[in-house]
Amino acid sequence: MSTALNDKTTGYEPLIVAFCCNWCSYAGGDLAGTSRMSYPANVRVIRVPCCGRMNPMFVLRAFQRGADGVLVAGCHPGDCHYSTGNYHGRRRLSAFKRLVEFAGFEPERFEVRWISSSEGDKFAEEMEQMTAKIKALGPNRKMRDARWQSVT
Amino acid sequence: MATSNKTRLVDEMKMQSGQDPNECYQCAKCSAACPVTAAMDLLPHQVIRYLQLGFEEDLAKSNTPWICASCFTCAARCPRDLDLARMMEGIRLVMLRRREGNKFGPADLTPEQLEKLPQQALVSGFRKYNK
Amino acid sequence: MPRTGVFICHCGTNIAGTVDIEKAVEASRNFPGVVHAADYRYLCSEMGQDLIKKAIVDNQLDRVVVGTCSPRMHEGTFRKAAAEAGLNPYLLEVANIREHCSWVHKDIEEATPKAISLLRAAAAKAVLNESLDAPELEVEKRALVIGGGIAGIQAAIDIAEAGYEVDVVEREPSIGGRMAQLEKTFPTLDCSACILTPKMVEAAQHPNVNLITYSEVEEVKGFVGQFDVKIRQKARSVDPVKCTGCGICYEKCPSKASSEFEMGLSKRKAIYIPFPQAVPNVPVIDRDACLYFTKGRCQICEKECPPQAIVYDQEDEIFERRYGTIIVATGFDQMNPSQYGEYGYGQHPDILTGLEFERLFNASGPTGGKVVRLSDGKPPEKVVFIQCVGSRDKARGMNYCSKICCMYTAKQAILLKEKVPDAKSYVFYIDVRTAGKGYEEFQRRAAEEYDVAYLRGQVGKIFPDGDHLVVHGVDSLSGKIIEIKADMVVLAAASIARADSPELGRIVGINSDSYHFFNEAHPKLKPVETHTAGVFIAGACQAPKDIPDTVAQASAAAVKAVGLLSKEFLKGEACTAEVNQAECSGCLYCEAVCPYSAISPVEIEERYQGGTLKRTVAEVNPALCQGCGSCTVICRSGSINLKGFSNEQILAEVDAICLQR
Amino acid sequence: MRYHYFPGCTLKGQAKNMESTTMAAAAALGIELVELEEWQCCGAVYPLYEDELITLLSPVRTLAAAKGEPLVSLCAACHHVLKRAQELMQRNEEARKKVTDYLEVDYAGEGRVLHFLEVLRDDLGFDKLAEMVKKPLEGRKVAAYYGCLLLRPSKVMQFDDPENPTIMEDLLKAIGADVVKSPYRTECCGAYLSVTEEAVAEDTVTRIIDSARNAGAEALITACPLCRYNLENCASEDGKEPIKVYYFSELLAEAMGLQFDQLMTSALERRRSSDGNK
Repeated sequence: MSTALNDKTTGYEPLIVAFCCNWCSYAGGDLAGTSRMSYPANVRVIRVPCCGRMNPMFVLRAFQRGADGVLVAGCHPGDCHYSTGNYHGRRRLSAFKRLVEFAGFEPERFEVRWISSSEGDKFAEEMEQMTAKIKALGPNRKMRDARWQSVT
Repeated sequence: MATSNKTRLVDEMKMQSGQDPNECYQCAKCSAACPVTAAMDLLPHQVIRYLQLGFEEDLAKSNTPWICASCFTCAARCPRDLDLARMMEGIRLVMLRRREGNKFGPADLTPEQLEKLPQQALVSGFRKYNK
Repeated sequence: MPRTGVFICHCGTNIAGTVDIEKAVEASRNFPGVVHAADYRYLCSEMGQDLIKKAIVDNQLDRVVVGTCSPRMHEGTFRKAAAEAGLNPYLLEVANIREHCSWVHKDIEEATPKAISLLRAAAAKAVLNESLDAPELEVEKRALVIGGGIAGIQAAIDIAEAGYEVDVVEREPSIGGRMAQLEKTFPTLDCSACILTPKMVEAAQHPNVNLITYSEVEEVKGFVGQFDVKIRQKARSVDPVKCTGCGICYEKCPSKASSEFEMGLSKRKAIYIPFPQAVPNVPVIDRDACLYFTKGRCQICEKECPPQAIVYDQEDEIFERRYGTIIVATGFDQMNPSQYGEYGYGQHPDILTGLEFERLFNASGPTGGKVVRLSDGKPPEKVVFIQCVGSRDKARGMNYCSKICCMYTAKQAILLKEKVPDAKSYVFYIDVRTAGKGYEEFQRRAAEEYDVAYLRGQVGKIFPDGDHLVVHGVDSLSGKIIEIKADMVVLAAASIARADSPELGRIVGINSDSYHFFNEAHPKLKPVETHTAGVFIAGACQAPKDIPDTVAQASAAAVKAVGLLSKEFLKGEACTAEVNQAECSGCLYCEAVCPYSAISPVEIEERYQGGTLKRTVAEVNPALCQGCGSCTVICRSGSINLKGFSNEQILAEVDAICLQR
Repeated sequence: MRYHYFPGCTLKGQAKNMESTTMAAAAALGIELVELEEWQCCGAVYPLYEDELITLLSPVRTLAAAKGEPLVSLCAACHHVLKRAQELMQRNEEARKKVTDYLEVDYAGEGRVLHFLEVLRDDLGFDKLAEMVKKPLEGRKVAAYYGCLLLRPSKVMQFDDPENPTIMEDLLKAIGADVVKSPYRTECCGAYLSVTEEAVAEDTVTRIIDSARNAGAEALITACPLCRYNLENCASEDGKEPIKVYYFSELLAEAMGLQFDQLMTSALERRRSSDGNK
């Protein structure tokens, strides 16, 4: 159990899983680090080759396991390292977001952003904003699967 | 001569005008563009330089902010996207608010001027020089 | 369960300063499968790598997790170390606890649990890692250079000299680029044509260089070692084999158009070569200006051409070639300063840009080498140079410094004094930037020996007044308003990226910065590489640059290209997609989304109810697959997975990260 | 074409003839300008200091009174203040809330805020205007003087190209005058410095007038009462060929064939609506 995230005295700290494409957003995250910017530690990054690799299943799994927010970040449209991966990702994930909303889940918990490898500042800013937004929204209670916690 | 760049004048001017004098790199385009430099004791870019260096007392004595006619030419041509007209207004207001009384009022006008000047000039003048 | 070892790097205090290493090591011991955990001050050092290698052997580790800097930094280093210890390199995972953790968080109480969670995710993924092999790819032993300016010419000659074939694709009818437009070059004042023309000829005559002028790259497919490039050779309307370059055609041609080479300051014919030293010396018909193409009459050039080289019905030709590597050297443009209304560029013939003014010095230029006012043909007495027009301007122009203007302005002021001894130059500047060998001395010569007045300040407005241009500016050093009744004004307009560079970037697959200059892979250590393997950049398409820097960068790019061409095989991508053909339904949606045409249908035989059944399924060509993973998501039956980033691995990371909830 | 009309103080005082000539010309052009009821002075200068919200009350009240419908003014200063107050209301939510709460009005920056010149250019069209002209000002060499307030800051005013405007020249062309372009047409006249620093105004105005004269102009037009005052009173003119200064509307009315008597009558007619203001 993490003390920082669930400390009763400091109040609620959300967990945000960020899937970042290797070429732009993950590198943008690296630049945020190299430039010594800061953003909340609530964000945990998982590296994927491309946002076209993002199976909505990964997002659902994060929510089931108790993540309060999920962010997918890819290269700006037109700048995909694999030329078209982020177009596929954009289409798929925007349809997915509407489905999530349709199913009665807060769509704000899931966001897709375009962050290039030169946008360290934007990376930090997006992480900051996402954390603040989810903090205001409160814990993810709807999709979290309590059974999993008891198993582990 | 103050040399700290954290003076009250600069802080208040920055807060109110939303302009940061440190963004200026002293190309002096504002001075080149200003139509009323002839009567100024400091050129417009020098006012920004004084703000950068915190020469508050010298700024308080300068007539430049009072000569500025708010024609916005400096702001229109500034390569740093600074609005010097706002900074000048900031300095004027800080000074006026510190000062007892107004700098200029109806009593300072001749009857002839009062007769002839357009109302717009009177209102603008009182606005600029008074609290 | 595999045996995993976890190694955590202090990176001096870079990580250890905000992550409690001891705690992280202790926590790592409890991750599933971890049998060994250790830390070291600098894991990437030789000692650190030896520590990992020794631990792999001593503890019979078959999975390794390193908690260090970004995998984009040192993943290769550690994988190589693991391989040296006999482990398949892909069994090693990196947890990025520096860029994504210790450097972005200040509180040790926050960063430590986060680092542990990132390590736990990497360990969970590593358990599922498999041994992978990168396929070997053949290298096509030919290079493509896009752009035939000085950068492209230099790169092509260097590659050719190393013994490889190289094609140069140039959009204009002749190679030469911007340098061909210059009169003299700073700081030595050698004549630009005198030093450039021999290089142009050398490129043209080199047996390994193939110049493809008046042509553009339309499509690039494939990948490093095997780029398939589609090139459009625009119709010249002249047969280059028959043409002898005698020049009778453009002498006789009755139709005129504005000359691009002369920056629109003079006219050229409808059939033309851009400048006298053009290479190849083969004219082109500008079909928008040619009377035959616009009105259907004339044909004088055809009648006059001695070898009968005019071919009106020539068509654009598109051909495809394979290249092992590509160098992009497309150069720069000059900003049109007419948006700066206060300078009145475009409204007065005596207000010119730097490049336009340069043409006035040239003997074959619009004034035949006489420096005169374009309004009345008189030599100017007072010339005002304004620096930073559009440069260093975040409000209306470009935020960067264009780098070359301070120097070429000093050069032009010196040349002016030599051509028109009575002329007086004034330079309004913000800062004079003369970093470069011999540059400062050169600029000082302008000020000291050539009587150029340097005024520190800017110009507010130019007021045309009769024959003169009244320049209203300021000298901030004296605090005086300066008014100069000038005869000519020269604007040092910003150097900007080519307008179509984003489009070319998309075609070639490289990205650009917010100004549309192409991005290098690393601002310091990979200045000519791009993020696309096998594609290199050189010259002013990367950032404003002078000739020495451009030539140096071109040679650097050529070395990189030659290094690549000298290899028999390249290692391909190991993390490729894989089809479970037993489950594949053969819908081939994957084929449609694959950007590399790496997926194709294949027929397989299956035993079915005692007999055999033929069925179409998808197959991935691992040599072509680049591992983007788009196919894995589109697959309806979930039968494609991506090696190295499998569904199971990513889900294991998600689980591990969320475990703390 | 029907517009709300905000006159402003000066047009009821020193610049009466700008209003009367505009009203007469507008009527002839089929443009109806309906004066707002119980309007107040706009404040004459736009407050550049962000906490000077009190000076915004009057312009915002005026903007709200137009109910989102097009609002026209004639005086360059009034137009400047209204336009910039509108932009602040659109941009700064906090300021908007404070001001509208205090005024108890509902206003979020909506509605077109126009200078009468923009009505002529964008809604009527200078081509149409040219057709309606009855007495073209043939052979009259006129230069336009823009001053500052209509043009700058151009991002907010969106009136014309701030360094190279054409709207007044286009108007002059439409009414048949010979257009003279003077390089000083967008330079500041010194504004209210004529009240306190006459020497400065003399310098700026002399440059403007000399520049127009050298370019061959016999007359200048302006849209700002203060510019006109300065141009007429501050130049050092010893022995030089005099230059007449008009409001643009005076020449417009003249080109529409309206006689002086008619102008006076219409001015008198307008009188009643100005009673009780201020």
